Amino acid sequence: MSTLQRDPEEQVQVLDENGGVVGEVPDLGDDELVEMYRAMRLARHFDKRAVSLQRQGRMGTYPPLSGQEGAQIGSTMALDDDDWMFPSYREHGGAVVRGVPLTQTLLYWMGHEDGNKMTPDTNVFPVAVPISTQILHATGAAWASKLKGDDEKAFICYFGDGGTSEGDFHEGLNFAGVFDTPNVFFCNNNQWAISVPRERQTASKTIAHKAVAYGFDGVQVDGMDPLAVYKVTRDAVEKAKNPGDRRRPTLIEAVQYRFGAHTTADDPTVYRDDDEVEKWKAKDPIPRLEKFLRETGRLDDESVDAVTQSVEEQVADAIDEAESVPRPEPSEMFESVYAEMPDHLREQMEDFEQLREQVGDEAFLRE
Amino acid sequence: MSTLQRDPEEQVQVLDENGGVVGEVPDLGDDELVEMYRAMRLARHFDKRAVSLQRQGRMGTYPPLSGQEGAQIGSTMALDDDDWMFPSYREHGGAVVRGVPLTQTLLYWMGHEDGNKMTPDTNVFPVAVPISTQILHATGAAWASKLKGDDEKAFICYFGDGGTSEGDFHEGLNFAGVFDTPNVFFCNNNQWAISVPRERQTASKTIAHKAVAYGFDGVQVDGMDPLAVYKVTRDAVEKAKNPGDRRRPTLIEAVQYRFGAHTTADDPTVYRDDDEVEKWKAKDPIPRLEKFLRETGRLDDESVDAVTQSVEEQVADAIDEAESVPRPEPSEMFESVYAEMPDHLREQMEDFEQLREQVGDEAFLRE
Amino acid sequence: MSTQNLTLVQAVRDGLYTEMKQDDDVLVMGEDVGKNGGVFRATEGLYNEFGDDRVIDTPLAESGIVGTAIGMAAYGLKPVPEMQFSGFMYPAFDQIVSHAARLRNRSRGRFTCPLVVRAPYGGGIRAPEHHSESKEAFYAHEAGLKVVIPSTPYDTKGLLISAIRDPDPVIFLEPKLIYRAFRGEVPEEDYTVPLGEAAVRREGTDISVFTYGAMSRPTQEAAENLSEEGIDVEVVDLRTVSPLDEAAIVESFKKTGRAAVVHEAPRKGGLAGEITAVIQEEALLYQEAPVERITGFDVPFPLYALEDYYLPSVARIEEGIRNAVEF
Amino acid sequence: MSTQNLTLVQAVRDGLYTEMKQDDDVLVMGEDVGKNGGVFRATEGLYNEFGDDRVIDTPLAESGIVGTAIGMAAYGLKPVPEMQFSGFMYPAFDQIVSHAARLRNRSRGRFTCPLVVRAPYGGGIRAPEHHSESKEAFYAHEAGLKVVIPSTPYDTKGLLISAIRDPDPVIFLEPKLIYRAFRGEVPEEDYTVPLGEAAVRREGTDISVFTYGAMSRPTQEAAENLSEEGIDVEVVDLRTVSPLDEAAIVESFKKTGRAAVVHEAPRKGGLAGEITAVIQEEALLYQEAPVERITGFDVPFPLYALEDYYLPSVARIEEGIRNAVEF
Ligand SMILES: Cc1ncc(C[n+]2csc(CCOP(=O)(O)OP(=O)(O)O)c2C)c(N)n1
Ligand SMILES: Cc1ncc(C[n+]2csc(CCOP(=O)(O)OP(=O)(O)O)c2C)c(N)n1
Ligand SMILES: [Mg+2]
Ligand SMILES: [Mg+2]
Repeated sequence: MSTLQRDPEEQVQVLDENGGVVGEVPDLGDDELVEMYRAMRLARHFDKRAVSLQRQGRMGTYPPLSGQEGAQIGSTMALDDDDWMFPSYREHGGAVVRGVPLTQTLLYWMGHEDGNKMTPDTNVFPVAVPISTQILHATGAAWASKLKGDDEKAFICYFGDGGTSEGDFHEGLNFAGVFDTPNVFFCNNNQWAISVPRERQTASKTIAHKAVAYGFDGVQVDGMDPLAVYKVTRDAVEKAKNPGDRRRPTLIEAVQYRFGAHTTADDPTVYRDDDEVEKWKAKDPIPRLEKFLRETGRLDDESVDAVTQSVEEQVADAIDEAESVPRPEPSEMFESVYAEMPDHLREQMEDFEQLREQVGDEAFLRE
Repeated sequence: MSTLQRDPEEQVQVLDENGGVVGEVPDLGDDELVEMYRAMRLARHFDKRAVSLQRQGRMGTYPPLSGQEGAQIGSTMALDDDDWMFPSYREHGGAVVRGVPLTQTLLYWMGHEDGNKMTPDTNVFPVAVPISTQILHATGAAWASKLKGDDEKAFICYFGDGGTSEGDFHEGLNFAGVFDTPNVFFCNNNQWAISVPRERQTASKTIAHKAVAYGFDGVQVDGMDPLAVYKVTRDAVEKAKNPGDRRRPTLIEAVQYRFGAHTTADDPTVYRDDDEVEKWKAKDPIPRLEKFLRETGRLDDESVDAVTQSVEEQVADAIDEAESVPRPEPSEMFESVYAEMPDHLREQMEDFEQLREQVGDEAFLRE
Repeated sequence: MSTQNLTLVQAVRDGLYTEMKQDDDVLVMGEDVGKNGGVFRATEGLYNEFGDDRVIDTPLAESGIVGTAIGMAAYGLKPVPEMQFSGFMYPAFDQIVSHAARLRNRSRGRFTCPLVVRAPYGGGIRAPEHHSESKEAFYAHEAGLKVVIPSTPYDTKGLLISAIRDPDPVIFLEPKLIYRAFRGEVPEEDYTVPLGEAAVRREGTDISVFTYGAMSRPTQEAAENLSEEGIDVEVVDLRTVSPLDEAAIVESFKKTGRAAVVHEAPRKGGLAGEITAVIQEEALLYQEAPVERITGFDVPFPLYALEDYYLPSVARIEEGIRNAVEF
Repeated sequence: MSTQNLTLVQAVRDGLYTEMKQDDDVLVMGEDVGKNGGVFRATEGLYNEFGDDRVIDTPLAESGIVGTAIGMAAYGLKPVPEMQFSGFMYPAFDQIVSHAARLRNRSRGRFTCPLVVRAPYGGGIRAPEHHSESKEAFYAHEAGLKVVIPSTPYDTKGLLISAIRDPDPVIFLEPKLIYRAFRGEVPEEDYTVPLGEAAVRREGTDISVFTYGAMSRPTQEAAENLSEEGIDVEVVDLRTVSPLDEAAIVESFKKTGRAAVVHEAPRKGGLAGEITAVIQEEALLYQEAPVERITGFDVPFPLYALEDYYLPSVARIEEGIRNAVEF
């Protein structure tokens, strides 16, 4: 039976909090399972380093993801190569799996537009800052693929629990239901929208229930159980591509927790208790998968150390690379606004460049 | 048992298509039942005359309501005096019940802002043209009454099946669910949003189901059965005021049909079959209630004739009155924009009045 | 080239038809655009011709329409969403300004957004509230968008085809007052009128009047009337209000030294101010009188009993031009 | 009167506190305004002081926030909704322009809409995309709204109290670059600064420079620098950008005959154009040079690596003023 047809109040789980198997382990090879582990470790380590870069003034505001690796990695690993991903602003862990280099993520949060310039074969949409607006883009792209007869693609879109309150969430899922678009709507319910708790977002019993309003399946999954997330996402992806039957969208609610601050500009101690954080830390997806992998002989001390070392190196290299990229040329501001620069913009650019030459960069840069 | 706790797929009904009793008749006096009948007849007759005024060029675009009298009158009669009503643009039948004179409705569709200037004790909001935007106003006003401790008011808001697709529908109902506002959300599902059929609006099984997403009751009612509508609305109004328990909102889906065009600018034969129209005409709320009232001895030929005559007179008088109202003074354009007219606006008004004096009104008016 | 004698709204339809015929990626979507052919019949017959996959009736949700169209455009289609009236575009405002306008820039060209948002626009047809808006200034203030407002059937088809072929998002506002007010010769074949180029509708030496959309004709009428008083008016129809054809504006102004701008949009923050600023930046030394702003008033567009007083009439246009000439 | 030495954001908080203390109908609502005290701490402590019924954390939905606030205002409350950043106001755009701005006019005064939509506004704090918008021109183009942008702590509190007491909707944009950049004396008591009145920050005779918000200080700095070159600059801080204090603009301009406008918003369709138009309508004969528009560029606000180049810097302001003076 598919994991998708069930009461939206139930939660799909494969691993319990101690890594014990309580559900059907998805059909993944040993390499893939270890890769899943490594990707989560990489995300966690990247996150730690990014927060510290921000503290040191080497990066701007940054939204940490720790705690959410299970949902990010579990779901992105369930995608096929040609599938598309529509991230929010916190999806850098999943983005790596989809082929976005860490350097690019760093550049983005260092304030370079180039951070959003994915390679043409990376079907990852730019970071979406305005909440839930990306849902419509995901629906539209999925719909376009269907109209074009590209049967082999699914379109996953990420957003938060807070994001379900926006009108665009409603419109995006409603269009998807009406037009049977091959979407997987993936809600990272991390219990908080900055300081606003889940109960203040909606009186809906669960977020998964909201799918009822759009006529397709809604399913809750333990978002800190990467294997459960993988399974549910994989089922949803397959349903989206189902060539025999109607291709249908799915809403997945991945129940999880953000361990850290909303962004580096946020202080969560103002609005939530340490107790709560501790309770959720017991569900940490990384030790959970690690225990399972150790117990099933897929990991040992040595291989774990190797992973540790390799993710540290990878992140360090990415930071070096990102920091060696020069500040973008100011003229870049003007260059991609339109395919062809209109006269008034060219004039503005020329006046600006002339003044810059005259007075030097220092006259512009504030401390 | 309340009518509200039930499977949203069931439909509450009191009268069958022939006026036979199939449910519990609500507790209404004979006068009230006859008044309900008269109000529907008035709405129907007004509608016919309004369409013809438009055809004769005596009125602008007008949205007919025929077929929807059961929902309009059944629901507004279920309100208490102090309750508030937030109409869409098609609620003139219900508006009369709430104390809005027909003349005012006529003036509105004749292009006079005064048509929206309700008397201070008429708690009817202005006509809302942008679809579903009024839902948020209804939620906000209901919420305000709760915050102010005005326990004895319910706030009913009308919108269409098409209206459920807008983001504002979602946000309005979601806020209502979170803050337990005393709202009755009344969806006139008349099967069509102009030319777009209900199935193209949403894949949701019913519109009533959508309440699941907001954590409160959703109920379907036969919208062409005024007694069933009365009953369901009354229950929802009482729940909204429930002083003992939590005051909670309700979503009512009143299943019905618009017999005529969307507006006088619309030609429904382009998009729907006569068969379908005929099928729904068999459910006409007026003969249905009339049969019931005749069979229960509350109406006879004589009293029906009296009703006919009195509604004809009332509408004719209202038209006379509306047509005798002079065209508004052009300066009115400027006068209510702000509480106090800012300088630039006063200047614009003065320049305009000066020119008008100079060249005369004819220089402005197009044929 | 064979031509047809079309109204402006027929030219819209013809533009859509022509481009859909030759480019399978073009599709039309919106409320009532399908079987119903649009509430103004701008998409009439397209549903039968191209089917439900290319002429798509959507749920009633403007953000949904534009937002999904952005996703489609990024994926490689060329959607032409219709907003039923420009007064109902605001629910889509966020998607237009935060996304359509910025997708190219945000991704440094990796994703682009070749879509055309069409909307019937402006006052004068005795319509209900919100049906008579003219808020082109909102869109002209957002970098990354182009804003087109045609005034003749010929231009309409040619500009619409240009807009659809343009690699960037275009807001295409159709003055519904003149949807059927007159006919004009329109080639049956496909042709383009370039975006960003104004057209001189009438040459003159005393004053340059800049206008667009439904105001173009009363402005030309005023110009004719004034010529009898010996005032020789040049009428420049801007056609595209963003980017403005500043070269044409300045060139005309340098010739006449006086100017007026006619638009039905409200005055404060309207494009007349922008055009005035351009003129005095580029040609102050030629300026002999203040630029007259002959515009809608700074009030909500009134219900129809007063709409004729709101809209710039021929009398108001003449008066404004006289003021500038007699200054 | 006793005073406190407050930052601008503290003055916001103080204004809210003061008015909430004396008027039970005033309430604050929005995302994270409650326990968290707002992401900039503009509502800090108010939740503890006034409780959950008057300092309300809402679901994450801007149209919902403003739309319900409109209903509240019509019912008799005086809501002060916060938009977390002005770049996230667009989902509420429809409710603002189609309803808040028009409710009084639509109902000929039967219903009114006394609400204040507050939003942190403008660039310069190294924030992510969409967090640095300055699109006051959108709101200034809509009749029925007032638009306020303070630049000092004193004005902030006084203008905010005026805005809350105003019987019509006010868009209150708070330049977050200077939320904490400096402190100023602010009376503890309640007082008002009237809406619609500009303030002359520096008198001068050679040129009038009109500005507002975060640009007020670099403009004053530029003025000081230029005085060393012998250019005597008058700096007029508009404070309210709709309605504009046209009398003050014209009066200053008639004295100096030259002008510049400094704002961080993009140029095309920005308020500098409107101000230019007002000047030349009312005082063309005094005009000795084109009005310089020293503004943000017509590009999407860049990510922070380039934001300093986007924002008018003291150097750019000086250059612009020199251009106008040397014309
Ligand atoms: C339209 C919009 N409104 C407000 C914000 C400011 N904001 C950024 S993140 C956030 C909370 C989002 O919560 P949620 O959707 O649960 O996602 P999470 O950050 O928890 O992953 C808010 C209010 C925004 N980015 N966009
Ligand atoms: C925001 C918005 N978009 C589009 C329209 C144009 N319009 C007017 S009525 C209508 C259909 C409404 O259908 P429904 O909600 O089912 O109500 P009904 O008219 O059937 O009662 C449309 C699209 C509008 N008024 N407002
Ligand atoms: Mg969250
Ligand atoms: Mg309907």
